[in-house]
Amino acid sequence: MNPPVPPEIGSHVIPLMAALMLVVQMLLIAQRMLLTSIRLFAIQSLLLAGIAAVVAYYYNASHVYVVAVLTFIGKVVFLPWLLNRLVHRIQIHQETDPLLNAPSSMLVCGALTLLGYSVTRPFTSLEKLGSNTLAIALALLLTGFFLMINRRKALTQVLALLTVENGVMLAAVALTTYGMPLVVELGIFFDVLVAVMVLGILVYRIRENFASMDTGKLDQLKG
Amino acid sequence: MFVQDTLLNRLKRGCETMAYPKGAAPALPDRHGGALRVDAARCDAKCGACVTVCPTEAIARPAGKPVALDLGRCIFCAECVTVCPTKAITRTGDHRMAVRRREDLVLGDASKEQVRLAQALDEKLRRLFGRSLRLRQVSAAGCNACEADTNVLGTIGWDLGRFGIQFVASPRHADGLLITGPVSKNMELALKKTYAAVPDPKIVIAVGACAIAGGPFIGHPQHHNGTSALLPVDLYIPGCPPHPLTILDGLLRLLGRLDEPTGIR
Amino acid sequence: MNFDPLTFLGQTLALLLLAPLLSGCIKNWKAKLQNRRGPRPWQVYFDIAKFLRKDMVISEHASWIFSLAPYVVFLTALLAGLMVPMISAPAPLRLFGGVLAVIGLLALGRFFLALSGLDPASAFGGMGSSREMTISAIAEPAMMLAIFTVAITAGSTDLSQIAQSTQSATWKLLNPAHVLAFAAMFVVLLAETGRIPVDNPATHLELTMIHEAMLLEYSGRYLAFMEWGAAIKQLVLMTLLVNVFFPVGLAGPQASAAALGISLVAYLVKLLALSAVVVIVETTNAKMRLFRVPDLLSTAFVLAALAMLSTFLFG
Amino acid sequence: MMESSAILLTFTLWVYVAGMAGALLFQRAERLANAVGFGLAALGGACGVVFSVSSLAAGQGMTITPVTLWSGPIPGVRFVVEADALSCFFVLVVSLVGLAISVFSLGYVRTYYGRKNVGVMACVFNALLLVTTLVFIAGNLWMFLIAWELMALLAYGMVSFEHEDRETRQAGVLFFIMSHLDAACVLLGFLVLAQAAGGFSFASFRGIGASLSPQQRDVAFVLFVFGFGIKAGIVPLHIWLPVAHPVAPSNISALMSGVLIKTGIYGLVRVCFEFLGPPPMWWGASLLAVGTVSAVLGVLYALMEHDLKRLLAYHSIENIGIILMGLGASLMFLHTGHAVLASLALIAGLYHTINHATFKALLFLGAGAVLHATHTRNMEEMGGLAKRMRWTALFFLVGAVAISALPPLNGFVSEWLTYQSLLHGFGTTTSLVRLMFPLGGAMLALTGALAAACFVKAFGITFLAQPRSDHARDAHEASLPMLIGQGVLTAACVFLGLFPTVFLKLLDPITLQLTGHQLSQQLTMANGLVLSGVAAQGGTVSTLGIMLMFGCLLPVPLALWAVFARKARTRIAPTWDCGQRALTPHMEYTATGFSKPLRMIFKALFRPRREVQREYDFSPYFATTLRFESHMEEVFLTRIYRPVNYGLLRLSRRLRALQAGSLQAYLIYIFVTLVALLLFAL
Repeated sequence: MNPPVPPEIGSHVIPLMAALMLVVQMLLIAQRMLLTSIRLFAIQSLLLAGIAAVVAYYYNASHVYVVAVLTFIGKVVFLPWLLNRLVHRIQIHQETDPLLNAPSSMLVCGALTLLGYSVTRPFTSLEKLGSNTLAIALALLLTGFFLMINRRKALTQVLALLTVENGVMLAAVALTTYGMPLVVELGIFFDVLVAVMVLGILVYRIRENFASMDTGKLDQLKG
Repeated sequence: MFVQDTLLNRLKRGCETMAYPKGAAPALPDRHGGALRVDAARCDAKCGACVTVCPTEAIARPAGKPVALDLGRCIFCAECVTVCPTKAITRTGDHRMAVRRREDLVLGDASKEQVRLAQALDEKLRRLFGRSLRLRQVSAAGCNACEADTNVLGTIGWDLGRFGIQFVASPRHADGLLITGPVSKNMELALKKTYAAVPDPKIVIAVGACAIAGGPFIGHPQHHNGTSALLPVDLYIPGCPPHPLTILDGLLRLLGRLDEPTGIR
Repeated sequence: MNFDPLTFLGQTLALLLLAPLLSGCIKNWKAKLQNRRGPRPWQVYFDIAKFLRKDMVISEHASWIFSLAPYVVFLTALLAGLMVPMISAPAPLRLFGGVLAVIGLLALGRFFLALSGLDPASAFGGMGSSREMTISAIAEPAMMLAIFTVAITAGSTDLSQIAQSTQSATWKLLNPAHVLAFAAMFVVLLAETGRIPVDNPATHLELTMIHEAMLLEYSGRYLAFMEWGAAIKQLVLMTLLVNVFFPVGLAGPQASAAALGISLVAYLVKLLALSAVVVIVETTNAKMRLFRVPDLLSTAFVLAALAMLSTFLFG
Repeated sequence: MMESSAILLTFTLWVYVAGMAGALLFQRAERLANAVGFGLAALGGACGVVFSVSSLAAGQGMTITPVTLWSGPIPGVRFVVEADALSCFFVLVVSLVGLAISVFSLGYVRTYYGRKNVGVMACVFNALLLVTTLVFIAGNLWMFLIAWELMALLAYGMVSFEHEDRETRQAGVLFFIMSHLDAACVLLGFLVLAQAAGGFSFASFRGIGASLSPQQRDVAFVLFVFGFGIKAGIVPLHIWLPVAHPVAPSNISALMSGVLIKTGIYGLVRVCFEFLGPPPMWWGASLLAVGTVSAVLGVLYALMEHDLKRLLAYHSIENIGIILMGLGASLMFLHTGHAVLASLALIAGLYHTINHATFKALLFLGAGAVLHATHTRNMEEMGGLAKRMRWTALFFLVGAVAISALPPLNGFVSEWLTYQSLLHGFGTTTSLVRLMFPLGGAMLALTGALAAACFVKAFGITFLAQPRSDHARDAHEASLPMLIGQGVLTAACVFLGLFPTVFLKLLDPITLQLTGHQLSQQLTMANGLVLSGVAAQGGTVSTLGIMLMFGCLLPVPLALWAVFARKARTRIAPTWDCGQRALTPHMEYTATGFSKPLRMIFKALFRPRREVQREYDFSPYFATTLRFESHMEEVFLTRIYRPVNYGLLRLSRRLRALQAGSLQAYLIYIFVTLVALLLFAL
């Protein structure tokens, strides 16, 4: 299935949405309130679904539609709902002080984005859609990772993991015009789904035992 | 060095085994005096000096006979010979004393001045043991005098091995028992088990006064007064202890290896 | 299959009759060297004849192994004897086994002898078996290495072949490898037949016995077969030593009657010479403590190893 | 594969599968599960024997075409089966021993009724036979490795079948670890070959050694020796064998000792003779040296055991050593170009393989029957079983005579062949290494004599004299299937012992394939009666002749009996006890006592230690209680494995510091490595 001639709009919209995803990521890093973090994650997933839909439409790759729909249902609707319910049950709304305060973490994320760009420079030619969606995807991945390290609360670490996964999905969608084979997509998707559910239970357990979501307490389990 | 010296010495000495029984028997020591001889005729019925002086009451005066000397109980101290006024009991200086039957040891009757020497085994046993006899020595509470004299037979002078007679460790290999000592109660079980362990046909040889009739310990509650109480004895060799020559003579006589005629002299 | 019954029967009879005579001679010479007249050389015949006629007493704990062992000991010794060249180079059962089969058969006999020692549940028998197996285990490598030396020079494990190959080159008898191998084999002979330095055949002390301790429970004809088997084994080992290491005068295959005669005389002379050496060793030595015997046997092993090395050095 | 034999082989495999299914299906009805499971295993064994004998007898006529059993979902991974001559020989080994053990198990597993799940045991037993057969006939690397791993897994399952006591569990774990070690080494070795060969099928591996560089070939050889050595149990790597085999149920330890360690030998032969091409001298010399050391140490340790099954396990090490001596000598002859001698040594090694399989399995089944009757493995509590278990005693005796390499049984024949090859080996080279042959021969003789001493002890203490415990006093004879199982193996031992020339014909195709020579004509003389060496006058032996001569000479003692002792009577009496009251079982010789002289002589190796605690009231001369304890140092365990073990533990303790316990720390590690890699990628 070779792609029809990419209309101008398609090639412009996707990099824009990707950049927006990166911006949402930066907001997420600076965010302290849990509920707003979840909402930001939902927006980021929405953007990802949008990109997938655009790719599907312009490249009439039918199976990418399935990906878009699934991303939408899973990450925009179901997961935020699940995490919200969790937050309400745990009754903790505030993130205590993270490892690095906001400005320095922003600086680190900037450096990571730079790293992402420099690493992906040699093979920008591969990209079919937009100039540097791959770089953004990598940046998303790295910053998500840094977010996971930076925050103490289990919930935000879950969110960080989800943003990393978004980064991967973005790379998949952006890199190949046909999108990854459906089976791989589904695989990743369901992985994430299960991971989140487990983490949800884990967060609940931590909350029950240590009266706080701070994963730092876990080191008491050390042998 | 060591090996040559031993060999040369041994070769120089040559064979030191006595010529007996081919040649003459070695002389008995003067203290020994050999077998006793009882002349009932010369015995004075009233005297009885010998009866009292005998330490193991070997001499008795049964009714109807002037005197009866039981060599089986005699320990050859020769007190009776010195004290007897009429010299009825005399020493013969003869080493041959082994007998087959217990009653042959009792002297004093008219025809039995001296011991009736042992007959050889019957034809079947002689053919079996004639050339090869293995004995298991059992010391049933002996004082080691008879054992020592039996042991002397194994030395190079007497060399019992040349007749095919050998002492063995296990009763299974043995053809007979050579018993010394008055068979105490403690040794009764051991003696019986040893006898049972010897395969048939087997013979029993009682050596020394103790083995024949309990010797100095006769009548002691802890003893069985010799082997005849427990086992059938084929050869009695009196003496306390019997001279090795007497034992050897008894053994050879039993196996019929002596060519001189036996029987009463 | 050159298997003629004449030499087969002849050698069987020779084995049966010569063995007791040889051990009788050794006993007699030992006595002579101890300055006593000692039993006649044919005394062993009388002993065996008497044992054959006597009744038997068998232990109640003994199993069927106890009754089987005498026959195995007797027959394995006889069979091993038939594989060793006595008068004419090709032994009667040459095809059925070479030197490895001889060692195997003697080992089979020892196996059942040791089992029969353990069977009647007496401590002496167990001790005898344990010591017998230990000493033979230590002696085995020395014997095998010595035989390997000779077999390698002859290129075969067939005794007749070995004898003929050493016979052909007479200077071979003085070859150091040959002499060393013979010395090692002589020590092994003393160990295997239970002679003085290793074990005292004429002892009465059960605790010091090795070979005799296993026979303590035997009586009657079983004891006769055991004694006879032991005598035959001694004759076989001596014949092996004599005819393989000094095959002087050994008649070749299809030899004439005269050659056979000479071979018989040579064989008897060599046999008696070896017995004389054994007697001298026995009279001038005392029995070794049990745990000194492995040192003796390891010297035998070293001798055999030197023999092997010298074949390598002198080609 | 020829048409008919291909069907027979697949039928055998399907019978095993049916056995597995049947055993599982009827788990509830134990009696039925036992009958179906082991019955089908026996049928499978029988078919296996028929298949291998027919294909080996076919000789050159056997065409070797690989058959794809199953091509799995993953592309490029196909399970190929290819039964050439060597495979058929080892299939014969596994089937013959499997047949006998299955029949034995029909009676043996009755002890487990109500206690353990017999259905599972039968199923795993069938699976073990199936997987071992697959290992032997594996055509490509996938089939071989998967079957190899399954075999280790199933064997682990069976070793810890009686997992109630801690000792069994520990043995199982040790067995599992060592199995994985050897699987790892074997895998690495094959990868070295596969990398050169491109594909994974054994056909492409044949002779690949030529295209490998010498260093690669040596690395592959060392890896294979380690891998197959652990499975075979050669000395430095043997520590799992005497621990794992005794704790397994007896029929399984018979299968393990008889067959499973032979997979190591199969691997070594397949790799050294077929894949790695012409061997350098040091390969053969090292195998010969390791074999000699294994043989001597194996039997020395066996002598010190008074646990019957541990004793037999150590003997497996000894016999594997003897097999390795044959193989090592054969490799050395291949190097020096003496192909005929190489095939003689190979035949000696292979012949001893099947001999060991038969008599070791027979001895383990005997030990199983004894264990079944007396509920103990400790020889010090047995005794007097010959009168209570007549047939088991007879079969055990045949096994003991066979393993001690005494004529006329099969142990003697294979050792005779080994001696012949060692003897002729001396002349093949002029370098100093030729001294290894006679020294090897001397050590083989030492091993044989020590084995005889060990089995006099094993048989004597277990079966003869008075029973030492009431277990042994009221022991009862094994059930009929158990006796038939042992009987089959006894018959095999006697046949392999008396008719070697008939069996050598079956080995022809193997030597033709591996060393290019057929020796059965050359080794047979006098139309099959006599077995001869390769040299012209090289010396011959005929076990059948020896038996015939026993028959001929028997009349001599019988005649003496008739002439002299016709009237002699036999009397049964108590044993001569120097006139004491009575001989009690405590006065008998014990297993420890029997091996005491050898322990004193080889004390440098065993380092025995004994403690005597004496408690007394008033005078030291009148002890109230006396406690005697004697230990021997497990030299390999304390000198090699324990230091390595402690070193690893110390290292890992230092690494534990990394385990900070906080989630962030771990994420940082990952993140740092990710960034480092990206930077590195710039």
